[in-house]
Amino acid sequence: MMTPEEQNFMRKINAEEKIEPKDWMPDAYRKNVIRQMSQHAHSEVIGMQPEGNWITRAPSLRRKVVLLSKVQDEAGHGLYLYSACETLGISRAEMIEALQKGTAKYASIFNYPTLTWGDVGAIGWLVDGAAIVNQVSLQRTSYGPYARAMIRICKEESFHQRQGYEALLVLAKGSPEQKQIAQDSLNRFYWPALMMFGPHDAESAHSAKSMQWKIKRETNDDLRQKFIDQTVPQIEFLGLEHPDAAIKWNEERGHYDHGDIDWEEFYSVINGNGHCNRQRIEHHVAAHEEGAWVRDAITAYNDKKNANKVKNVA
Amino acid sequence: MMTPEEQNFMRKINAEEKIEPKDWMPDAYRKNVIRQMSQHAHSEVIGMQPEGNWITRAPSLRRKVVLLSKVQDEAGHGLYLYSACETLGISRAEMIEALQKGTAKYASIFNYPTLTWGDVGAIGWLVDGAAIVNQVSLQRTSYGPYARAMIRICKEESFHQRQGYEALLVLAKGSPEQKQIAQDSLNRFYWPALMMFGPHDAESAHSAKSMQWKIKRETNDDLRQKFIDQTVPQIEFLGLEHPDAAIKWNEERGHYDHGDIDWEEFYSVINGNGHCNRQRIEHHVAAHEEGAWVRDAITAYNDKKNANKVKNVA
Amino acid sequence: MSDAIKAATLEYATRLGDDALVLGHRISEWVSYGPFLEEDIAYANVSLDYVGRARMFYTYAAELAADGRTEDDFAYMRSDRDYHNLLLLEMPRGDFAYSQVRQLFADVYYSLVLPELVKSKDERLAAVAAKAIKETKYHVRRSRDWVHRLGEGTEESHKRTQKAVDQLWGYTHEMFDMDDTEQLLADNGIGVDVSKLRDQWHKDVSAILTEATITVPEDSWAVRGGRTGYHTENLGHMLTELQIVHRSHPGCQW
Amino acid sequence: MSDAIKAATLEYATRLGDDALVLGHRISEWVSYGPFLEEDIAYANVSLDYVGRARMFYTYAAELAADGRTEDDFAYMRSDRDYHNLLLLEMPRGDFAYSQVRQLFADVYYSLVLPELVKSKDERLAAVAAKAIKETKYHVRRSRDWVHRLGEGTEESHKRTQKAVDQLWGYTHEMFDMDDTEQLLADNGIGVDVSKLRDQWHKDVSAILTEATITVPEDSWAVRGGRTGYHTENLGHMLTELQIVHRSHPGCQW
Repeated sequence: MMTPEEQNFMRKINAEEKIEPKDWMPDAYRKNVIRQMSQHAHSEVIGMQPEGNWITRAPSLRRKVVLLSKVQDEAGHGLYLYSACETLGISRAEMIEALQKGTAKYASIFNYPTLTWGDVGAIGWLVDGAAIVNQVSLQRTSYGPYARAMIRICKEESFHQRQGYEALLVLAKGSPEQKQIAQDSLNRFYWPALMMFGPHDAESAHSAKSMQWKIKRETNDDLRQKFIDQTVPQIEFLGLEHPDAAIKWNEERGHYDHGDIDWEEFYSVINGNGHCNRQRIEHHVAAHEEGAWVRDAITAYNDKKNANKVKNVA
Repeated sequence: MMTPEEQNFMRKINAEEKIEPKDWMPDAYRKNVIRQMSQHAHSEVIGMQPEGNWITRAPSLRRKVVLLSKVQDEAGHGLYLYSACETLGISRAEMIEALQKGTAKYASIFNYPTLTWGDVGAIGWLVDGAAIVNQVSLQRTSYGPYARAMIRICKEESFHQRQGYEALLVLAKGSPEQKQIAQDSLNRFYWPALMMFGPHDAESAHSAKSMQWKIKRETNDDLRQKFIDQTVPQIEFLGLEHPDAAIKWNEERGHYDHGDIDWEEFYSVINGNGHCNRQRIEHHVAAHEEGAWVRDAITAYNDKKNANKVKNVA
Repeated sequence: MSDAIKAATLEYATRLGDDALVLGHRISEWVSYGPFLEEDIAYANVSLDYVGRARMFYTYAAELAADGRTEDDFAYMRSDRDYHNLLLLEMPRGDFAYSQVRQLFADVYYSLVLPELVKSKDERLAAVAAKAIKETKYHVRRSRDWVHRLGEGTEESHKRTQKAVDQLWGYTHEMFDMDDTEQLLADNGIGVDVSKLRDQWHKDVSAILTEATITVPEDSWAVRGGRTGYHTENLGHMLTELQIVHRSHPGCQW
Repeated sequence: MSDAIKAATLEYATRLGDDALVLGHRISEWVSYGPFLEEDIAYANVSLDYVGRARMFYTYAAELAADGRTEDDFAYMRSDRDYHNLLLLEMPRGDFAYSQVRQLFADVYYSLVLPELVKSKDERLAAVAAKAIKETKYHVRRSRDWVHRLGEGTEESHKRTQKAVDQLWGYTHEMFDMDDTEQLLADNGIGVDVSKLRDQWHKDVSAILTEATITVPEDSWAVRGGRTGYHTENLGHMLTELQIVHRSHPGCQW
């Protein structure tokens, strides 16, 4: 039997009313949203690394500026999501600790290395592209602060996705070497981008409850199909070869049929065999530890200023 | 009145007999030779930095190997000179401390930065070239271990000087950009190389005593003239412009007349306004401090092994 | 514009572009390495301001050169012997105090240079200065606040800040040097006479440092050479990263 | 030599050259950064051995390619997607323990590979192996002695050594992978079947680590990709430094 609070909670959910920070919510709902939001924030922050890897080597001033803006926006998104998540009663310090200890995850796509300038474009186009498909859907998520964060973030990320695509377009229409770089980046990031939507829903541990509570609005496979469908003409326009030899329009379904995803690779990478798993966390930890004295200085300074204020008032 | 030891000491000096570690020597002689030998060792070691700056960027595998060998030899020379200097009753640790504190100097030429690949050739040709002129003279220095070190070092450094010259020759005969690089390196290192021989003897604090004790065998100006004379045809062969507009053969003297050296620059650099003064010492200190745990490990390991030996014997 | 003035203006715009790009690039090295997210964002902001400024100066320089070169040719195809930025700006990232102190020195400098440059008879230089002035007020405030926090914060942050000031002081003197090029431009109301800004800079910086309990160093050493391309060993490595992709694909678009 | 064998041998010689150059270059980064002079000399020695080995492999590869390329084209004009070195070798310099542990793993590997390669039906490969075998005995002894000192030395050196072993272990597994290219060559008595060396390597390394009081990690993770040019983010930065001067002056001699 549902308690009155539970009933009211489910009434809101079913009526597409937002759940706000002060509302009662089941413990499991709170935990689920914390997990999803904090991991979303961690992904934005960790994602700064593979792209940040190319800021100093960006091959034109315009690309340098665009990439700097992108990475800066990602930091901002992380910040915004951490703040929104704090409304659920967890602190940023706790979230950061969970990330660094490995108990909280980040999008496994960022365990892949950025090896060429083309990868920067591929990330903007495919990784941000996949994220946007997911985030557009999440604009209707039941937790209010999360939904509003998604609306805000989607606006900025669309711009970056176009920039990434444009950077790849220039390569694809450039010299033979540049075209090869573009094709290679597409080949390496396409399948991992598809994996960003998560396992087939039958296999996903969290899916059922998430759907019921409208944290998640569409299935992994539906979102993935959207992404696959939108990407086919984009690849054609680039004049590149589609990495999936089995991609084929299915008139009946009204969607593209596609080849099997190598889920072994997905699990292998997420479980520690990716190129950058350790590096992403070590980098985050190192920056955090190196910055400890800075944070301590701020605290000490603020304490001194407040003590002075009190003194001056007294 | 000279004491019997002083008389015997001067007799040896005047008879071109070597002073060996176990011989009596005036305190001031000991200090003078320690200063000169240790600073010579420091110079070899510090000199590894400006050249080491280009190992990772050496533009051909052959040049990479040659430069690695050169820097390695310099380390070896430093080692050899530290060992020879220890025969005078000072430890390597004391010498290193003096270097890092700034009480002991190193050749000020290494306060100059290596800005281009051409500088690597220029250092080999001009800096080693000047060092060789000095070291050939020092092969007849009165302190035995120092003289023998000079003989050994000169052999290796002649090879490196030729390599440096050859590297510059390739540039000078290469593309217009390469030729410009060679000319630029010559322009920046020529005068500082002349300054390596030290101030005009009239102005040199240590010169008189050093000459009397045959630590020093020829005057700064004589050695400098040798170097200037040998360098003119070398520059001609490279097809480069001589940096000294006033260079002119003097039939009467049998030497090249030359323009005035900017001693203000010499003193300015040696007194702290060079590009790399602080960096050279900071680098040395940082490597030393970072290596402390390694040296501690060696000591601890040796102690354990010796303790075991004693145990096994007992 | 006379040939002499044109040549001098081209050199001047290039120098100002080099300054801005080198500093902007150095600052960008902090992204994802900052002590907390807000700083990654703030540093990225400042970096964008300076790189944006560089683009404006280089674009003007390219027009003056009128030899087919673009802003990217200026940034990516010149060797470090041809870069004419101030040495202070190419010094490494160092620790957080080191970067903030260098930033303070540079920001206060530009807070004095730009109000002069905005009066330039050269409309293009004046326009760039006009855009940059707004940012610079923010930059100075930010740097000043940071040096206060770090100077007065903890014993460790104070030590690091004092050390940074002592290590960087000698690189600040050349910021106020004038050579023939800049003298010609100053005489013609085009460029800034930076030699006249030294005292104010010293006054402004000293006030901030002193309030932050940092000792202002003596003027006992000075390293110079940036304006003639006589760099420290830092720039070569920076340009290596900056230029590698562009140089590896000669003539390509990005 | 059949076309297939020739192509495979070219690829193989290139891989072995890439291995040697990448490792030699990494080691060279220690020069003037070592804990004392004798180590600068020793590391330079090892670096020279590996770079020298790279030159021999690349020279042979260039002959097989017969397309006008030289050893320098192989080293300086290929992108990192075309480099086929083992990932272990491109990992950063790290601290002294990290470098020595990586060196141990690599040296023991070559102490097993080279005695097989010296039997190669390909005389050139066999000749390179013959030269390299002598050095490798010295390398293994040196690495082993260092890992002993560091493992057993102090608590700090032990901790750093264990950490290095734990961090690098996952990169060692791909050293024993065989692909079609290497299988074809092994089947024809030209290349080494490295899959057969895994157990001995594990035995040799475990003995050294255990004697050094270091715990041998479980085989719980593995990163692979070197032989197909699927690198870590380290190689790009290394090649940036390595190639910048050469690439900035296309077609020039040095």
